[in-house]
Amino acid sequence: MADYSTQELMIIAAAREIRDGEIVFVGMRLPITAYGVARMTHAPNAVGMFEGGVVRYAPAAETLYTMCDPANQRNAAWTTGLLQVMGHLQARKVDAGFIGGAEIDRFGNINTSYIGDPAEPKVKLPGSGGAADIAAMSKRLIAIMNHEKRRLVERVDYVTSPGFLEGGSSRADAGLPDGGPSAVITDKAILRPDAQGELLLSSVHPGHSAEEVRENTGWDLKFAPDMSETPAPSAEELAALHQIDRDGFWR
Amino acid sequence: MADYSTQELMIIAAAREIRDGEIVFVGMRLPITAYGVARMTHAPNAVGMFEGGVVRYAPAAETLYTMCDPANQRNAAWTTGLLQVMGHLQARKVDAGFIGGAEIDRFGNINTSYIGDPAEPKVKLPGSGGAADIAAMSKRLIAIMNHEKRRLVERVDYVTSPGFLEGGSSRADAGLPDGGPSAVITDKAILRPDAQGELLLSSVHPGHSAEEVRENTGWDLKFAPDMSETPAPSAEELAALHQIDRDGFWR
Amino acid sequence: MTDKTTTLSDAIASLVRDSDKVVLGAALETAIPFAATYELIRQGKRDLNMIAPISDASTDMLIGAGCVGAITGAWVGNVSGGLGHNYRRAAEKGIPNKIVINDYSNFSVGMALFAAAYGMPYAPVRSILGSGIAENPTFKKAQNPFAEKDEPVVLVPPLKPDVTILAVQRADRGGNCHFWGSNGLCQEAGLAAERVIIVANEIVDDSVIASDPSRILVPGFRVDAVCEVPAGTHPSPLTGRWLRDSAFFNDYHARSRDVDGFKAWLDEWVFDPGSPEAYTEKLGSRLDELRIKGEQLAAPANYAAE
Amino acid sequence: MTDKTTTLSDAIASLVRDSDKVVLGAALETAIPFAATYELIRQGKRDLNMIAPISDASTDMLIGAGCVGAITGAWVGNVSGGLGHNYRRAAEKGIPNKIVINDYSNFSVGMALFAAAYGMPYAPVRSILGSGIAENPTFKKAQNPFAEKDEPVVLVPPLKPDVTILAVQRADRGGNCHFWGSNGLCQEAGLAAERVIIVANEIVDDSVIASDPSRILVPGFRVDAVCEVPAGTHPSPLTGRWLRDSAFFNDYHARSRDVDGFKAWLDEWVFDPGSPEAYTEKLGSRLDELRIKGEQLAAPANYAAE
Repeated sequence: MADYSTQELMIIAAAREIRDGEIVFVGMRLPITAYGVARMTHAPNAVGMFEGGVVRYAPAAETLYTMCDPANQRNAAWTTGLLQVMGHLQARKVDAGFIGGAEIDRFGNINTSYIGDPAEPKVKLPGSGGAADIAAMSKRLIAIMNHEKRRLVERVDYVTSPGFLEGGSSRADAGLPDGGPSAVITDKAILRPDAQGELLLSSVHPGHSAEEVRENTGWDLKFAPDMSETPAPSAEELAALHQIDRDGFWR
Repeated sequence: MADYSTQELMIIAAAREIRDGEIVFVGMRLPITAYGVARMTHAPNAVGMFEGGVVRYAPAAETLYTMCDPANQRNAAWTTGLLQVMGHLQARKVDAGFIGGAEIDRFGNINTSYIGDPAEPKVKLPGSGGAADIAAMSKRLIAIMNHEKRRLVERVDYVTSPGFLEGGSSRADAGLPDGGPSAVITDKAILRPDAQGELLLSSVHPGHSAEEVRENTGWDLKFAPDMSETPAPSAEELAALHQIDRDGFWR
Repeated sequence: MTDKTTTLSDAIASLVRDSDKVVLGAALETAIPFAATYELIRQGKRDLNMIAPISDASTDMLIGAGCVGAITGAWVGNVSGGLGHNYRRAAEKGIPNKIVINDYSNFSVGMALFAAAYGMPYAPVRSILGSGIAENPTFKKAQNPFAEKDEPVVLVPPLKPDVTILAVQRADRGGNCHFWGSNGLCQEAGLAAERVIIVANEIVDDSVIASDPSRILVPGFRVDAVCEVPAGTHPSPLTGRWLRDSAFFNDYHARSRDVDGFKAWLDEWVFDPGSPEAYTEKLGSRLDELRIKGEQLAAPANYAAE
Repeated sequence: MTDKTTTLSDAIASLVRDSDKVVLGAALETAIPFAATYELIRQGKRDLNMIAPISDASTDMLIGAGCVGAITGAWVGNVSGGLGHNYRRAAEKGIPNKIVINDYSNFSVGMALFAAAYGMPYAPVRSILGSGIAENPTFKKAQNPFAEKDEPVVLVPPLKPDVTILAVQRADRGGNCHFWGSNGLCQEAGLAAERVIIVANEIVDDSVIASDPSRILVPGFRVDAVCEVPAGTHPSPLTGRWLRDSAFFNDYHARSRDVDGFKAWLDEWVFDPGSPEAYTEKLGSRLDELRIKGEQLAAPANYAAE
C-alpha cells in the first residue's frame, strides 16, 4: 500500500521529535537511524550521545552492531568515558533521550528489569543499562515499543525508568526534574502525556484505527482532544532515510 | 667546614624520609631534588606525583621552574588531571607528602594563608594550593622550613594544613585519618612528633646545638628521648645529589 | 621498572580469589577481555561478585559456568540477542546457582566506582530517583542540604573492586598502558581496584608508552599484572585493532538458549581450546576478517621540551 | 559545523560580563591564556569572581588592575616569586579595591567544579577536614551516614562558572580542541561552565581534531568561541609548544612590588601593546627562544575501522 514500511514510519516519527541544535541520547538501532534522518533534514546541528563514551555529530557511515564499534569511534566528536557523557544528563544538558523497553504503563514508566515479582521473577530482563538515568534526567524522553497489550500495561511490574510515576505531581515529588516521556512511538500510533502525565492516543499511523490501538493497549486508553493521523513520511524524509539505510534494513 | 651545604643536608635528610616503592607527593624545589636522590639511592621504585596532573618515575633531567613545565610532561609516567592525581590522596594511596609553609606550630599545623587576623590580615599569603589536601590525607607528611622563631610558633594564626591540631586525639576527632607530620626538616634540625602530636627535637644538624635550636623556636621545644645528631650525608647520597644538581644550585 | 608481565593463566590464578568483587571490562561493548572470562571459567572460580555497567555477553557466560554469586551492575545480557539466557536461568530458576542481584544504573555504578577511586565517602546521585534501583538496600536516601525546598538525593556508597581486569591496545612490561576510543568506566574501575590486571593486545617498548603520557588509561604503578593476549578481546571489538564478531555473539545466543547447548558451547570455545593461544588458533582465518587492516592515524602530538 | 572563530577581543566583549564567575586557565602553572587576562584588563571588566586552583600570576594581575571582586580558589600568587603583591595589597589594604576571599584547596575546588559539570547536588569531601578552609561558610558539615562511628565530611556545593577560558594546543573552527600534557581542572571547568572560550595556539582543519577524538579536552558543542592566539599562553608554558618565560614572571614580581611599578608594568605589557598581535610583536626574538623547536612525537594510534 504505502511506499514505506511501518518501521520507516516509526523512524521518521522519531526523527521529528529531535529539534535542531539539541543534544540527544541516541541509543542503537531505530533511534540512531532517526537521529541520522533528523540531522539530514530539519536538525543539522543536533549532537548524538552514546553512553559508552562516544559523542558524534554525523552518524557513522557504516552499519553498527553496537554503539562502541570501531566505526562509531572513528572521527567521533569525542571519545571519552561514560561519566563525561552521562554527566551531561545529570547536569541537565540533554534535550532528548530515546529508550526502548519490555513494558510501559499508563503513566509512561518503563520496565526493563523484571517481569513478575522482582524477588521471584518470571522473566529476568537485562536491567537498566543507562535507561534509568536517561529517563530521569533528559528534558524529554521518547520511548519506542511494539504495540502489544502485554507491553502497554496498566502498571509495570518494576519501574526501571521513571515516567510520570503515579501521575499528577508524583514525578516532581520524587525529586525528579521536569521531563518524562513526551512521546511513545509504537508500530501503530504515537501516545503523548496529558497534564497529569497519563498517556493519551495522540496520533494513529496510517492504515490503523483508533479502536485497533485501544484494543492492543493494556489500559483504558483515552484519546487526546487533538487526536489525528500520524503524517506520512515526506519525500524529503524518505530520501534521507534511504540514503542512510542503503541496504534496506528497515524497509 | 663540611663538604656539603645546609641545603644539601636538608635535601638528603628529606630523601631519607622516602621509602622504596612509595607514592610520594613531591612538590617543587627542594623536595623534588630529594625525591631524585631517594630514587637513585635506596628507593628506586618510588613514584612521584605533582598536583597539576603529572606523575613521574624518574625525575625530569632538566631544571624545572614549575611542576607543569614541558620537561616535566615529557616521558612522564602519566599526564592527566588534578583530580586523578589528588584523588590518590583522598583514597589513601599516598604514602608521603612534602610541603613547605610560612608558619608551623607546636602540633605541626601549617599556615600558608593569613598572618594575623584572617578577617584583617597583616600578610595575605597565597593560600593552600594543594597543601591542605596533602597534609590531611598523606600517610606521612614531611614539612620543610627555615628555622626561625617567627616561623616555628606556639600556634599558627590559621590552620591551612592540619597537623595534629591541638594534639592528643584532636586530629582523629576532626575526622582525619592517621597521618600528620612525621618530620619537620629545618636548616638546623629535624623535629618529630611524640605520641601526643607535639613536635620534639629529634636530631640536630652537624654544626648546630640543641640550645641554638631551642632559642630559634617559638615554643618551649622539648627534646626527644633519643635525640641525636642528624647523620651527615654519605658519599653515595652526595654523589647522587651532585649528579642531579649538575649546576650546583644547592651547594 | 618492575616487570609485571605474566601469563593470563598465572595472573588469574594469583590475583583473583573466590568471592572477589570483580570488574571484567568496563567499556560497555568494546575492549572486553573475554580471554580472562574464559580463564576464570577454566579455573573454576566461584561466588564472584561481578561489577559492571555492561560487559556484553561476558557476564552471562560466567553465570552459566557457575562462577558468579552476585551481580552488582546495570545490565547483563547479550547485546546482539538482548536477553542473557544464563542470567535468566540463574535469576528465575537458580540454575546453575542462585545469584544475588544488586541493581544499579550505568551512571550510578559509575559514580560508585568514581567514589572508590577518588576516596569519596559516598556519591550523591540524582539520576536514579523514581527508579526501583533507588531502593537498592545498600543505598541511602537523603535531602540535599543546599536546596531551599525538599530535594531528595540517593547516596551511593563507594564500590571498591578486589580486582579489575581491563583490555587495552598496548602496554609496556611495567603495566603502563595506552587506550584510545571510548573507555566507559575503565579508568574509574582501574583506579578504584585493589588489584589490576591488564590484558594487552600488544606489549611494546617502554618508550612507546612514555611517548604519550596523556594516552595512559591506568598508570603502571597501579597495575599488578600485564598479559599479552593478541586477540584477548574477541569477540568484542577494540578500537583500531579488531571488529566485533557479531556472528559469534549470535551463535552464543542461540546455543545458550538451553543448558545443554550452553555446555556444548563452553566445551567448544572454553574448555577444549584450554588457552588463549589455542583459542586464537581455533578462530583461524576468522580472525583475519576481524582484524582491522586500514590505517587512520591520530594527528601527531609533540612532547618535545626544548 | 558552526564556525565559532572570533577575535579574542570580541569573545571577551560578548561572553564575559561584569560580576561573572570566571575560570581563566585551570591547568595550574601551564596553559594559562594570559592573552585573555590582558584583554579582560583592557576592557575594564569589574567585580569578576575568579575561580581557580592556581593560575600563576594571572589572578594577581587582574586584582591589581581592579577587575576582581572575589577569589574562589586555592591559591593566588606568583609561582616564581611566591607572594602576589597585588593580592596582598587588595587583601591587606583594599588597594585597588577590597576583595572577598572564598578559601578552597586544590582538591576541593576541583570537586566543586566536578560536581557542577556532572550535575551532582554537592560533593562530599574529606581532604579539607581540620583545615580552616572547612569553615568556608558556603560549605556544610555532615556525618557520613555509611560509617559505623562518627565520620565527619564536608559538603561542598557545585561551582558553576559563568565563563571558562582555556588554552589548548590546537582547535578546529567549531571549537573542538586537542590538549596534551597535564590539564589540571580544565576539563571539569570547561564542562561545568555556562559559556566556554577556547584560546588556541593554532586553528587546524576539522580533520585533525576528528583524527583523534580521545585527545579532545572539551567538545566543540560545549564551546562558544574559539580564538587563534599563537603565543596566547605567554609567559606560561604549553606542552610541546612553549617554554615558560620565568624571567618575565620574575620581572613582573619585582615591578609589581609597589603600585606605581605595577601600573608601569601594565602600561608596558597590557595597555601599550593593546592587542595579542602587538604583544607578540613586542616580545620579538624573545619568543623564538621560548618556542619549542624539537620534535618528540606521540606514538601513532590507529582509528581505522576496517
